[in-house]
Amino acid sequence: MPAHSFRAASGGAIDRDQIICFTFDGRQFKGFAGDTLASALLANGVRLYGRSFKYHRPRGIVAAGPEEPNALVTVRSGARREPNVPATMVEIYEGLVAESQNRWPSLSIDVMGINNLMAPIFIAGFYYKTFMWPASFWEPFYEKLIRQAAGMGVAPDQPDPDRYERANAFCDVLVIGGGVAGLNAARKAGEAGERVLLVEQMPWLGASAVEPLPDVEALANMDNVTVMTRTTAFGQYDGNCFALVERVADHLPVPPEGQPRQRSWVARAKRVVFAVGAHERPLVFCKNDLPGVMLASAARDYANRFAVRPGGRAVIFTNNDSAYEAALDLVKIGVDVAMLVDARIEVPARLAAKAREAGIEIASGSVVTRAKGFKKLRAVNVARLSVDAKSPTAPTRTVACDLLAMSGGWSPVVHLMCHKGGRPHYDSDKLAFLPGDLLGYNQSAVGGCAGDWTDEVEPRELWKIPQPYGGAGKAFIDFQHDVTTKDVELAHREGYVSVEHLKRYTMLGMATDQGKTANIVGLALMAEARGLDIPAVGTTTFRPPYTPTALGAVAAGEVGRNFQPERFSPIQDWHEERGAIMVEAGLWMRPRYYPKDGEDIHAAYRREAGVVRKGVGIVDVTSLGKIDVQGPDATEFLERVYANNFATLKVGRARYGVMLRDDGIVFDDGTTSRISENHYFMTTTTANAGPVMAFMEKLLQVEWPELRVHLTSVTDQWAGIAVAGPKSRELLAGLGTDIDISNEGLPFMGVAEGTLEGAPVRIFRISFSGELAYEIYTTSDYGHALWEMVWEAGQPFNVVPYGTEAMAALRIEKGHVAGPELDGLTTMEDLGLGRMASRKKHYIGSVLMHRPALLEDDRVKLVGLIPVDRSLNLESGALIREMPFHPNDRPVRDNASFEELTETPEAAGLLGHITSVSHSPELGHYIGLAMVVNGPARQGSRMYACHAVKGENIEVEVVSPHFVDPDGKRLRD
Amino acid sequence: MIRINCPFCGERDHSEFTYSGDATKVRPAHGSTDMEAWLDYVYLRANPKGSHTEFWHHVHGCRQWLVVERDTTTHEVLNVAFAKPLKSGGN
Amino acid sequence: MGSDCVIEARSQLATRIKPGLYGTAEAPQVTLSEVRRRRIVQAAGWSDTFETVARRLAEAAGGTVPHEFGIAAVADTVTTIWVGADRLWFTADDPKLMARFAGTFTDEEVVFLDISESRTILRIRGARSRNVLAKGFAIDLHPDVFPVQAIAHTMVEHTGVLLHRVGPEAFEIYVPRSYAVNIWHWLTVSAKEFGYEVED
Amino acid sequence: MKNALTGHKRWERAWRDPEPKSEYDVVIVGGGGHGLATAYYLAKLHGITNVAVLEKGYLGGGNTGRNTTIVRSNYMAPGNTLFYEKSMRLWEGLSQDLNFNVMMSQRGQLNLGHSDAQMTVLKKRGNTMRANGIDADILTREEVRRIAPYFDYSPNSRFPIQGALWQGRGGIARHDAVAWGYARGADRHGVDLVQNCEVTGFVKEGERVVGVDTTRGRIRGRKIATAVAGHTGHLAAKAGLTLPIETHVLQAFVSEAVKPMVDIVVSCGAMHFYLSQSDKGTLVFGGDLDGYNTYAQRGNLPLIDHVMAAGISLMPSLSRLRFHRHWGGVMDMTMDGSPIICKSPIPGLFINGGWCYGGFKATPASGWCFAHTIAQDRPHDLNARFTIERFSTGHLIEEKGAGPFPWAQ
Ligand SMILES: Cc1cc2nc3c(=O)[nH]c(=O)nc-3n(C[C@H](O)[C@H](O)[C@H](O)COP(=O)(O)OP(=O)(O)OC[C@H]3O[C@@H](n4cnc5c(N)ncnc54)[C@H](O)[C@@H]3O)c2cc1C
Ligand SMILES: NC(=O)c1ccc[n+]([C@@H]2O[C@H](COP(=O)([O-])OP(=O)(O)OC[C@H]3O[C@@H](n4cnc5c(N)ncnc54)[C@H](O)[C@@H]3O)[C@@H](O)[C@H]2O)c1
Ligand SMILES: Cc1cc2nc3c(=O)[nH]c(=O)nc-3n(C[C@H](O)[C@H](O)[C@H](O)COP(=O)(O)O)c2cc1C
Ligand SMILES: [Zn+2]
Repeated sequence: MPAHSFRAASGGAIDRDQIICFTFDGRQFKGFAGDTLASALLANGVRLYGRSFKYHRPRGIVAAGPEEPNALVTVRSGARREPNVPATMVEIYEGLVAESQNRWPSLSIDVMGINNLMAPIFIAGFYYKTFMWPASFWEPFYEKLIRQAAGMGVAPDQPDPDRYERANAFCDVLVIGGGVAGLNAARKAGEAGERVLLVEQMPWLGASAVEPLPDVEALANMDNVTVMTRTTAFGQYDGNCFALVERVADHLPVPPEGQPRQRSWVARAKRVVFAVGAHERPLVFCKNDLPGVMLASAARDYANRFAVRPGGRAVIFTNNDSAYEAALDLVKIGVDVAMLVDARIEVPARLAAKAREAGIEIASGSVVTRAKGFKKLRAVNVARLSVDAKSPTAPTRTVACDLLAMSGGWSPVVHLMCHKGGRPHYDSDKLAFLPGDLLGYNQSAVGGCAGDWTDEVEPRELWKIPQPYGGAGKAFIDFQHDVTTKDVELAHREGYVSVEHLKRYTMLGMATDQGKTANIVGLALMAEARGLDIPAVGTTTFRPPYTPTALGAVAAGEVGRNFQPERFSPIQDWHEERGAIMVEAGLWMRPRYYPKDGEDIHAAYRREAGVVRKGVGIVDVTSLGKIDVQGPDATEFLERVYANNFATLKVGRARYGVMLRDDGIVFDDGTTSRISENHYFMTTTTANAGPVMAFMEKLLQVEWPELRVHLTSVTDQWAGIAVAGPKSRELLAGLGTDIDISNEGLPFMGVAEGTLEGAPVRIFRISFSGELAYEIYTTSDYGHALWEMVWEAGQPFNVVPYGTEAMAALRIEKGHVAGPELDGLTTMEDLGLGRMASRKKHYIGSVLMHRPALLEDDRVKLVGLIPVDRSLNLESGALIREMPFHPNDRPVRDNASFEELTETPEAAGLLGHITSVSHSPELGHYIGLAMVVNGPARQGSRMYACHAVKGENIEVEVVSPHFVDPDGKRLRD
Repeated sequence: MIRINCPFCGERDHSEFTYSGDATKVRPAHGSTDMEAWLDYVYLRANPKGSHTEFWHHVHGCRQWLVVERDTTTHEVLNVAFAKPLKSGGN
Repeated sequence: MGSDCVIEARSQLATRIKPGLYGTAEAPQVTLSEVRRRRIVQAAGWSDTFETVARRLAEAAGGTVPHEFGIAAVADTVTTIWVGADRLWFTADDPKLMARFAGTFTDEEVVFLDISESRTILRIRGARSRNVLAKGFAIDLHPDVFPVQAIAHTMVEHTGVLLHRVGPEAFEIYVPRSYAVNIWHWLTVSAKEFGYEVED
Repeated sequence: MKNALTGHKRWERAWRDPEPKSEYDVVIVGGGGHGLATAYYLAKLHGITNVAVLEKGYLGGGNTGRNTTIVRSNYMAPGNTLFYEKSMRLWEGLSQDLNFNVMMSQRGQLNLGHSDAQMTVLKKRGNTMRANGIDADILTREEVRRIAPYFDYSPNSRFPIQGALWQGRGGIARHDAVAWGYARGADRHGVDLVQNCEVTGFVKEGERVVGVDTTRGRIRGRKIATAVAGHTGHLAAKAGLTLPIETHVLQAFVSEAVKPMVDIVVSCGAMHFYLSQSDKGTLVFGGDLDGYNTYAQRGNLPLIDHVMAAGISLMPSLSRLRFHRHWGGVMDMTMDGSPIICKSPIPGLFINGGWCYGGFKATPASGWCFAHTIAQDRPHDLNARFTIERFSTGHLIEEKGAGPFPWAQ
């Protein structure tokens, strides 16, 4: 076929000077700038675009916009492959590669087309009623088969090379839709001085308008108006917020440098005008899915905008006025319009006269009963319709044609208006669902989407064309999901009669087009079958997105490393230079270990922790939550939030504190120091810094407003370094602060402020490792320098930097609880901290901690564990039992033993689990912390750590959780 | 996007705030040892369909705790106020 | 604090800010930089007295109390900003800012906190500043709504920040220091399509 | 398949559409999976057939019809472990029991761990399962990679995958078919399924609940049982009960249909994301709660952004794929994340609720236990812990330790 044989010599809004080459199914084609893939292929005479979902029937183009149900193609290749894109929405560019889908080996010979012959079993709901027997066949066999047959295109299998971003818009008026109505509304608002944002999904403004519109230019000259094309409003959310996606670079081979592929906008509008138009509906007759059958408005758009003749010889079929204009425009571009079939007995006089003038024969009171042809349309059968519209009357005429342009009436695009849960209102004159009272006080609808059109002669209600006697064959409602009139009948017969059941049983409207052209027809047919009127049946729910939207666009670049912010300490650069392996802790990136020549994590942390026990190590503790607590009532406040006593804490001293939730469970712990009379410096765990701060703010603002206390997060103000190990004091001595760090000057739990070469420092003599240790803080600007100085001062002592892994090893040896033990389920008593809890005061959680279950003796409690065979590893997450667990004890999937299993789970003998393990640098073997029923009473006994999944049991000895220096001598020396 | 009109900051997306549930629950006085009262405060919720008075914390803004009245069937915000009555601090 | 310091203060972005021209456009349409060494002093009081205390504070600092939460009061050497109920920030490029309040106030009236180093201050200026900021800030930056000296406590990239419009096309963003690398990265990526210059 | 080839004319109506009678032995409020399963087992196992299920909308139109259909039995809190395993075993024979294919697909479920802390919890979970006779495996990163090569294993990943808990018997089932299958089954035993019938209040005689008022008139019942996921709190309030429940929305998403690309079910707690591919080829996925009380079955953008970001961060090739619908369901979120199946303190009233976002998998066992509780007037061992009193006594059933914050469960 000669290229462009279906393109008129002139006309259209295409740029004939710019010829664009692209391929479809491997064949080269040419089009013009301004073409869509659909228009360019139509111009080249291509009629077949894909195979349908269930029956693999050949399919052509139906529409000219996003409502296209049929012509879904895959565009681009490799990492940029995109399946299931309507050809009507693809702008061609040089080198575009497009392919048809759901066919094998090729579009015209498709072996799955056999489904078409097997059609009777693929009818609605067939899965549910078949394949259960024999039971053993379902999964390995039937289900696999079904899954193989599923799906349309092939998804990309590589990371997306393109970028996406987010943007925010604010406006007085958001106008959605750049057709005649939208342009006009925008102009009016613009002239009134309002800030206007107009969005249009297509690349052009004016929608189907044939003549250039003066409003377009007027808008371009207004500073207060922004017009965005290629931008779809895909969802309405609360607060008059609309989600938009701007296709910045989809019409280009690749995005220009610095530009995203798509931009995800949120527009927050004081007022919104919906001007989104209406979708034309197909008519439902036998084989109405043949390539060559399309919507009249689409045929018209191809003719007017693209100067394309969508066929050589056309029949027009309508139940309303609008197709007359299409017929005339088709004639104008050189299509031979053989006949205009109008279902109405009375035809619109003015339009009919014009049509006849153009040489078009009008068959009034008639319908197309069947489309004929194999892979494309060759002819249609036309017959008169009985007055009651129940049957066609003989004789039938066969009219040869390769284009049938149909109009079954119009459906206002109410989708976006309904996203907040409203339902549209049915207008039985217009045969359409209209916005009705859907709209909020700050919303309005204009033009087609408001049902703002008048026909000379009322449309004739015609949801399906009755079949002539003996006629057979499918009449499609939902092209994309292959739903036919028979499916609706079946659903009705089986009792799936609510529209929602109809939808789910037949899959009507559940494809990517969401039934834009189909839903109303389906529910009208159900109404008819039930003998109800359409409003009584109602619509299904309209949900976002209005058109399918790339996940990437909505994620807007917050993927991979950017998924969440990363927080860094001021010392980060040093860690990076030293090759630290980082780990995330509550958004913070912290050094996990600093590998030395090929060390793995185990070797590294054992070495690091070992040095701390014998010499001195330093660790960056900046990420600990730090909260400045100030005010005349600060002491009273701390007394209330901590379970242990704070009233007696002296200035210059620090104390370990435990905080509970209202329900009596441990919330967080940390050290709080008294800087001056009314001034405290609180620390929290890294992970809980935010929640603790928020909770305390709530207490002050909401519950105890009488307390004069201010809280300020100073986590980012201070950089912190823990210096730990027997040589830590010597190291600090070499640092040159003006602080007395002798044991007397700065005893255990002492706090001192001073300076270091002019920089402010605070030194806390506290220890997480169990060794003589200090935490030294300076303001963040000097954090890096302080670290370097500490590092220098530590050189004579062979100081090492250590990471979170060694930190964990040290705290486990010391029996300090942390995240794995503070798991939101444990009480102070469970953690061995019961004696700390004040008995004299009231504090957060002090009432509900006395609920019976929280006081029971057989709760799990903290203990230490060591493997009896010291050479064995322990693993956290292992269960603790008195007996080993053998897989045969509880065979999987043994129905016979199920009744027995319905006893309490304690019957499985589970007495607890290991929370934390480490290789002990001090003891030279594995140790663990565990929560064990009645644990402390079991000290000295032997139990089993069971890795039931692996069938592994390790005999362990229950010991005190304090593996090193239980009396805390090292801390105080 | 629920838009919450913070009395300090103006109208903002709800993602700047954290939600903290029913604001009509009365916390027992500090020092109260009435177990039933605490259980009620911590656990029981009227969970109304319709107007709901609830806490939002403007955690990424001014860090004030707000009491917001919002319809749980439409998400419409009916009223916003500071949780703590203010005497100063801006307008 | 820090005024007589001999150790060098180091920016959180020490290794990230690399002066130069970036992006595609011939002439960069925005300029990015960091504001260094600005001091921030928080003064927080008690609601029954803060109205008068605030006035005295502003006087001591050499500034005025902003009469709106969303507008900074700018005086010669100090900018005053509301940051919460009964809370003000005084900011100045003066290492001795804190000293201006010394001796005059009791804890019964107000408590002070130097939080200068808890924020990294980023500055963006140029014709496309608003377009860049709109890629993260969900507030209306139109000059009628957010004029010069307007401030907003708001969120960008999941991070609570303070945004201050310091000129018709110039903004400062007070970012919690540990997030600065992240926000800087976002700014540079967002500015790329307009071309940008990084100034030291 | 015979019926298929004879034009499907012989499948009789799935269920009748009866007028409600004025009185029943048991009135079940809520025609979701749980209510329908309860009716089915009451009739089938306990011989109680004078039963009505009252549904305010259409059968299965609640969370049963809007959930992401993940079925698994990987719970570790005492009380949950065996209950969910009971459910799994019922699932395994359900299509045959109902003679309706619920398309139970035990393709395996992967629960990813992204940190040591998460791996510890997953191991505890897996070991607890295995010790109770439930299949479980702990996989290393390399093993996960073999099963699911399409996840992000690059250094670009913010939360690198460390390993996973694998339950081979986990999978998905067809949500609608579950509702329809139980409905058909119950109908066959004589249960009246009454749609478009909303319960608006309770009829009390003294302390006792003896009936309900509905939009289709008053219906008396010797026992009234609610299974109204998402509406338990405000419905119970009408009977005078205040519950430890808030109603929250969870959103779900479906992509365009594509050829098979993911043949397992995956959940990722660190990023709040889960995904499976339906037999139709669509990807069905979701994330966390929006986090505020609501009865509107829809959510908002921030959560949507987050779900998409998490999905792509886990599986970078999802970026160019498109979603074509998203929706929400409103659920009872309890203060400990676990359900309630019990005789309520009000005589005559039985409560089944508090399913949070995990009750689809529970459908068979929930119906089975609830039917037992109603018929026998006492709970079965399997649901003995699912009481309301547990909040006062402190015997909470917590998988996570999130505290008394429904939105954090
Ligand atoms: C998005 C989402 C994803 C989920 N994903 C999963 C998952 O992957 N796996 C899983 O196990 N669970 C999941 N769940 C949870 C699961 O869907 C529910 O727990 C489960 O379906 C509850 O079933 P049900 O029968 O109790 O409730 P529903 O199916 O909600 O049934 C309750 C019925 O009661 C009716 N009703 C309410 N009030 C009245 C009244 N006054 N009168 C009459 N009728 C009334 C409702 O209309 C409804 O039909 C998910 C939930 C959601 C929302
Ligand atoms: N029976 C009839 O004769 C009949 C029926 C319908 C419409 N009409 C006439 O056609 C004209 C329609 O004008 P109109 O402006 O109302 O509609 P239109 O169809 O001309 O314009 C609607 C525009 O909105 C855009 N749009 C739709 N949804 C969008 C979204 N979510 N995001 C961004 N853009 C979106 C479309 O691409 C289109 O350009 C009117 O003059 C009307 O009277 C006549
Ligand atoms: C597992 C599952 C798969 C779904 N797949 C689709 C689908 O392929 N297409 C579709 O349009 N909707 C799909 N839905 C969503 C339904 O259309 C609908 O949104 C959901 O049942 C909630 O009902 P509502 O939107 O009417 O409130 C699916 C729902 C579920 C639970
Ligand atoms: Zn605020």
